[in-house]
Amino acid sequence: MASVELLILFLVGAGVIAYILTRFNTFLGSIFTIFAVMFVFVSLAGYGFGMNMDTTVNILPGISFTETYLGFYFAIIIVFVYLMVSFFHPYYLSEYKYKNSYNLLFLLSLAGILGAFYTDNFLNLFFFFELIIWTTMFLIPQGKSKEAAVSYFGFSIAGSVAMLIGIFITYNVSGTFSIYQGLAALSGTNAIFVFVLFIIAAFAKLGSFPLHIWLPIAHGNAPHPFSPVLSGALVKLGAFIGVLALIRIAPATGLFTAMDLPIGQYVVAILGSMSIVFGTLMAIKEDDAKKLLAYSSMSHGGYILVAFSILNGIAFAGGFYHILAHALASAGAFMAIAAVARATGTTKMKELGGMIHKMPITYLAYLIAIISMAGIPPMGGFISKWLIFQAVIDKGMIFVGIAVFFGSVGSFLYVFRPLAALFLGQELTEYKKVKEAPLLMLIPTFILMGLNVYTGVFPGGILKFINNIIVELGYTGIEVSTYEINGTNGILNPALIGLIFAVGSGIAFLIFIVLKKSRKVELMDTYTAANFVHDEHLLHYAVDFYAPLERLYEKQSNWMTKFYTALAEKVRELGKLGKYLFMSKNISTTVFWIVAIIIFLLWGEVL
Amino acid sequence: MNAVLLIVIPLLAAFISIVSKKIAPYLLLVVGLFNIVLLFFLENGLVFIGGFDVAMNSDLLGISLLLDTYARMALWLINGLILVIFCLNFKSYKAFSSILLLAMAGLNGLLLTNDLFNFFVFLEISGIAAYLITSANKKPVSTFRYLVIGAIGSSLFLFGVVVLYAMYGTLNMIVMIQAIQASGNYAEVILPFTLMFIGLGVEAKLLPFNAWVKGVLGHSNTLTGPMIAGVYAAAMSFVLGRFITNLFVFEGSLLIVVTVLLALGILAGDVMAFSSTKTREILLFSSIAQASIVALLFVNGVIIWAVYLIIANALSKTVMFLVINKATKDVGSDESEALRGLFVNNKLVGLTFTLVTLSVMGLPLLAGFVIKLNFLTQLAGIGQIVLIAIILVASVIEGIYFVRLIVKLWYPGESEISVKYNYSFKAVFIVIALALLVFGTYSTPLTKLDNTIDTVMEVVNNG
Amino acid sequence: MLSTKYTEKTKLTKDEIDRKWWEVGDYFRRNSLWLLMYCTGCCAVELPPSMTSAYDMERLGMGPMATPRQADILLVSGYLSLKTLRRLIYTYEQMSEPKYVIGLGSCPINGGIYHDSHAVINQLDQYIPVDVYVAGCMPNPESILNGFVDLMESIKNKTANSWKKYRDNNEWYKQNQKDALGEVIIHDEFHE
Amino acid sequence: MILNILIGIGIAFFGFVLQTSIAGINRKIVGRLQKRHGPRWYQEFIDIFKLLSKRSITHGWIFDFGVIMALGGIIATAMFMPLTNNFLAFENFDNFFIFVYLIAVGMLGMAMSASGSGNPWASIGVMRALTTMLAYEVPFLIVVLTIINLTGNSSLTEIMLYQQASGNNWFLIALPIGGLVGFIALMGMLGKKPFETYVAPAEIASGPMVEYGGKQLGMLFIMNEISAFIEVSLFVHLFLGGATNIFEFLIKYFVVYTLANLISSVNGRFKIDQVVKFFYKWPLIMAVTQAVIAIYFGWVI
Repeated sequence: MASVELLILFLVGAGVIAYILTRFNTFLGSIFTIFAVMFVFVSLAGYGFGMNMDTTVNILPGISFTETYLGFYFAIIIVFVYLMVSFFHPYYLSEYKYKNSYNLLFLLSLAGILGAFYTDNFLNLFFFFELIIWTTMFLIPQGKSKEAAVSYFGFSIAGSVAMLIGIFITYNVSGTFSIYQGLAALSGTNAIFVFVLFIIAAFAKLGSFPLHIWLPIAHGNAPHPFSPVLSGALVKLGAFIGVLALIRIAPATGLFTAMDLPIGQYVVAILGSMSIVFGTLMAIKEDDAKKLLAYSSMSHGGYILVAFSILNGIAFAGGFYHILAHALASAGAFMAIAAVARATGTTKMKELGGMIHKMPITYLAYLIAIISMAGIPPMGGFISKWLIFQAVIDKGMIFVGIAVFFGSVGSFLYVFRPLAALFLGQELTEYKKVKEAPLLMLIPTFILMGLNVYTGVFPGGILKFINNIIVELGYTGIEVSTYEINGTNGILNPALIGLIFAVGSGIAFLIFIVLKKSRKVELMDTYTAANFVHDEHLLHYAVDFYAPLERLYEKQSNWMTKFYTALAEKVRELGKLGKYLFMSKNISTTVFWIVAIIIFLLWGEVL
Repeated sequence: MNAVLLIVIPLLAAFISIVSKKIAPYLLLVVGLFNIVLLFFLENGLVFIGGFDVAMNSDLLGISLLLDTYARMALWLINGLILVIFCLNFKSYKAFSSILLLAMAGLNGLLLTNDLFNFFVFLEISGIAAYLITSANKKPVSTFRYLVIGAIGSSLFLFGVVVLYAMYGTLNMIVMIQAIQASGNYAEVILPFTLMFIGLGVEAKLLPFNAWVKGVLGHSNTLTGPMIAGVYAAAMSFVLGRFITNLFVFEGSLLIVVTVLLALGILAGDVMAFSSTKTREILLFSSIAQASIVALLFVNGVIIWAVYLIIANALSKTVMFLVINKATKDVGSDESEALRGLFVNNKLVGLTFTLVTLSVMGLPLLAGFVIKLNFLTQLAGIGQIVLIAIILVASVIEGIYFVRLIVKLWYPGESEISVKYNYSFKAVFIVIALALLVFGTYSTPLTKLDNTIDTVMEVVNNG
Repeated sequence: MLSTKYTEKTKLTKDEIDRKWWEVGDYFRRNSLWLLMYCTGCCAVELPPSMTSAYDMERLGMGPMATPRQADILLVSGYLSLKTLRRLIYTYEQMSEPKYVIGLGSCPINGGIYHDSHAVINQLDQYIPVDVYVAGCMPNPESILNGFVDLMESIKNKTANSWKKYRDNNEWYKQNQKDALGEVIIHDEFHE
Repeated sequence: MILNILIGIGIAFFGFVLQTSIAGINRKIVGRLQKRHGPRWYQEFIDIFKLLSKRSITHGWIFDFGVIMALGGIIATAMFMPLTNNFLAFENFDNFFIFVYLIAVGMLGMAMSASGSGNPWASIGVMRALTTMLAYEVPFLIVVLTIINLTGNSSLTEIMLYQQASGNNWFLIALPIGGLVGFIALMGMLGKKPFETYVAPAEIASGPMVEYGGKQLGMLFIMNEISAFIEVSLFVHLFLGGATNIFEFLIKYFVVYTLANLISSVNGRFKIDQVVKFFYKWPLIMAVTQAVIAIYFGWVI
């Protein structure tokens, strides 16, 4: 099926069917959901790459679609993440309080995603965004914390509202709600206003500093199969708005001649950098594996913003590639954590250990995902980081450089934390009976592993597609052949790196295998300075992993949380003040206001 | 058939019902149905009962009614809602049927009248009915406060009317509009308009004249909550809309003051709701904000979407107050903490409540979204970006507290609570939620009407 | 003149190959002996001079190591109380093979001045096998280094086979250990 | 292609031999510095082969897998390293970032394997190693940012040629502050005192290495030597103008490594948070100063 409209209607219908099926049998309903999403993915992949989707609208009133490379790129990534995650549903849903509605809302939000990326109308865009927000908002409280939904919704809605104000300014200026005509008509002060508003929206959705507070709360507390969607897919909506603002609007502000970059873009890049640094520092400190990954999403959001604020093809290529790479990596990592959480019932790293011995495949999935996340070859994350570094260095952005390098090295630290504390280390007694995730859950795991490697070894095809987007946005694409990527200051051959890595590992393996076989000993049989330690927990180093480093900034680490708590408290106090001023039990207060207003008016006009 | 029947028959029924208490409830049902049916047969136009003649130029005192699409929509809503609310409370609040008849007469009069003095009379009639209705709260002090503030408001209104009469020598609204247009002196009408605006503002829950609301709605039950927050609020908004669009001339500092007051009302209402933990307070403060938005829309000439907003709000608030007040009655507390897990065993009610709330918040697939988007578009069309920003910022706060409330109600706390809703409640909830859902996804019928549903200016221009 | 007579090519058996490799390994092993110093006794004070500038153990390729996994030599300096013996055995068993044991001073030989204490063992080789003893109370650095050279010699001569002995006579050693220490039920790391 | 790979393997092997010998010589030098005789210059080789000949223990598959990944990653990295202007395995692909990030695979493998041993000391050592990495990488990369921005190319060969073309105006001289930062960072990379925090034998029982003996430890030694080769070569190429022939390379290499080792042998050890604080204070400030001076003002000597 190649019609966007029909796909959306199909998803709505499928949602209803899934609701009914889930009501009778959770497993059945979830399987149906998998097939529904798969159908959408296949249709999208089958027709979308060639821009062959049918965008005519016959049934839905007031909605119009158009096909762009940009929209399709986002849509296919997000639908893919949805598809991967849906494989997890059969095993998780039965625990949830309102499991019937889970699949319904899941599919509805996917319908929203399709609409949002295919529409060419601002009001439709807003409509679909809001749809996504509220459908997903109801999924979150099915997890651990009920308050998480509020925080997620609050920030998302704030972002949407900022965007909507921007949309209306655009409408006021241009008289049209068409995205492309509208943005093209902006100029001068209006453009700056809309730019700022859209950037706020992008930051809120992307969970970037300073609008990031919701990210760990929502990701950390969402249902386990939903966290990958949040991190891998939904925050990318922010990137989409970011692209609209940074590239499509790109207001004519002053220029930093040193970097040949508009001030607006530079400010965004700096904020993105702060996002990287804060995300990294907070992730290093975090104990909950899911929250840790959430902070890492924040930091990666920063990379995306930095990439899109450097106005040239190579940076855009990096940004777009990073969106893909991070979606795959974070989905993989979150899903691995989800599998562990299903088996053990916790995501706190200090309570876990040695999961590798029972869940080796999950471990591998996590390993590959984090290698990509840390930007290490031969995984996808390296390609995008390499491209972004090229652009940053080429522009000579020192302070942004500090942030991107810090984030990149810092990511080694935080991604290693779950690896060491959760998967490796001593095998804790309470998890000795844990089993590997069931086969259905391993399918997406394997697919994601494969794709993480594929994106890191053969990025040529994808980058060629990204070039289409860049050209569509009005910039020149990057030079890329099947195996080589040509950056501004260097050539990269990811396939060669992959090959050489294989050769190196082969040599190492040979050395290993010809030498004498090792004697297998128990994990507890370790060097303890000849002390007898008989409790795994005592030999497991998981609490406050980076304690010496954390100590350096522990005082500063909750500033933003404090700020937002204080903000909420201030609003509440304002409300109390309002009640005191206007809602008094004393009638004379009302009379006072009436008299005051009349006097004010008469004083100004008549007297 | 004459529009005056809409007023006279309820009034007559009210008198009869005092004589025979037993038939009163059935009388109300019959009269309500009669009114709704009658509305189908009535034709648009002016009705003169005495005093004024058709040309409206000789006698300056009299009674005149105006029925147009605007009034017709309002009347349907009001009569229908009263009927529904009464049906739902048929058992528990039978004794209030004559009062409701009185309220019906008064509100119908308010919406139909074309005469300022009669308007005052109906204001008083409906006001008295409202005070009596709120006595069902069993909070006499709050009711008394409502009464006093209401009296202040209506006397201010009357004072404004007196001044206008003194200036233009007429009480017929249409004639007066013509006269004001002819004189074109805005400065001299500023005093009466201010007074009238304040007088209406008291009833329409506009900040800062609405101190009574907290006492009245904060202790409301299944009758008073929907009646005051749904029916009365809608009726007063309609009336206010008519006055603002046609009679009042807001210019200069008056416009600024009014706009600031309304904007403040939106923000303050939502902020106050944000700081509340009691469910009923949340609802009532949110309706303050909504009332301010409606008034703001009328000030900016966005009539049709304001009308839809009034209707949607009246329906939504009816559902919300019914759900919450019933639960409060059964649980014995309206703290949102105490109501945790209300919907665990009432999934259907929960679903409808959620849909209705989403509509109030203006989220897609529901009527509230269509309405919000359309009125914002019209505001943007006239360049009111600041107002849009204010409305939207307030909607963020609104979203947060509503989501907080919904999540609380869906997920249980330590103790389970059991609240039973009977089928008539559920039926009403479903119908309203479905209506919001249908108009939210299929909005074509809504766009058929435009701002010309209010025909007063037409009448004025055509003489 | 070379014989033209056909001689059967001598094919080395697997054991012989292993032996040859072992000899090669022995060269490396004896030239790179890493120590794990079990320094609970007074003889430990003689080790710093033998390590530092004066006698410079490193020129023999020797050096201290941090953990038993990395070390080749377990250097037992002086007396061993029963409590430390348990640790010593634990440590010894953690070392990778081939591993050697050097007993320093007279205490590991016969108990030395503590021979009549109830808390001290007298003969170390009852519990773990010892390759080289360095006698003296305390042995001076020269004799310690001499002991090391002796060990190297015996590795070269394939006589440093204590680790094999421990493997082969494991039951005997275990019995002795048990007799000395008794069965121990361990509750946590502080109470045995 | 196969020839190139063979050359690459040759380079990696050469790097191993070179660094192991120089490390042995340096042991001798340090011995002399301490008024000792010092070991034989080939002692390092003996140590490594001895370790390979021993029978080790293993703590499970990840323990071995990590070691293989570590050595494999490092060998792969070394295969990209140019020795001189024109002696390298894969022309044009000696991108600076490959070294920084591919070397991380090796580090990750080792960290993984160490943590997989189940020994808390190992995890603490890894934690310290990663923290140290976080400390020294950022100032170093800022200096490299300056260099790449100036040369417009991130290929090591091109950077070498750039320096040689401008009359052997080495970046150590052209960017003196940056050069100093680079050297301090190199000390951190090599794990020389005072940044030796993550090994700290007396404190955390040699950190990540605590559970290794036998062949695994031997392989990690090889890995360590090759990674030292990569790090020192990076410094030579980036700051000392690379080398036109192999002898020049050897000399520069020897001088740099020996200097680092000499400084190391007269220093104590920082605590881990001191390392972080140190690097984020002076080296970072210096690196940024250098970058601003060089990029925005264009003042390059």
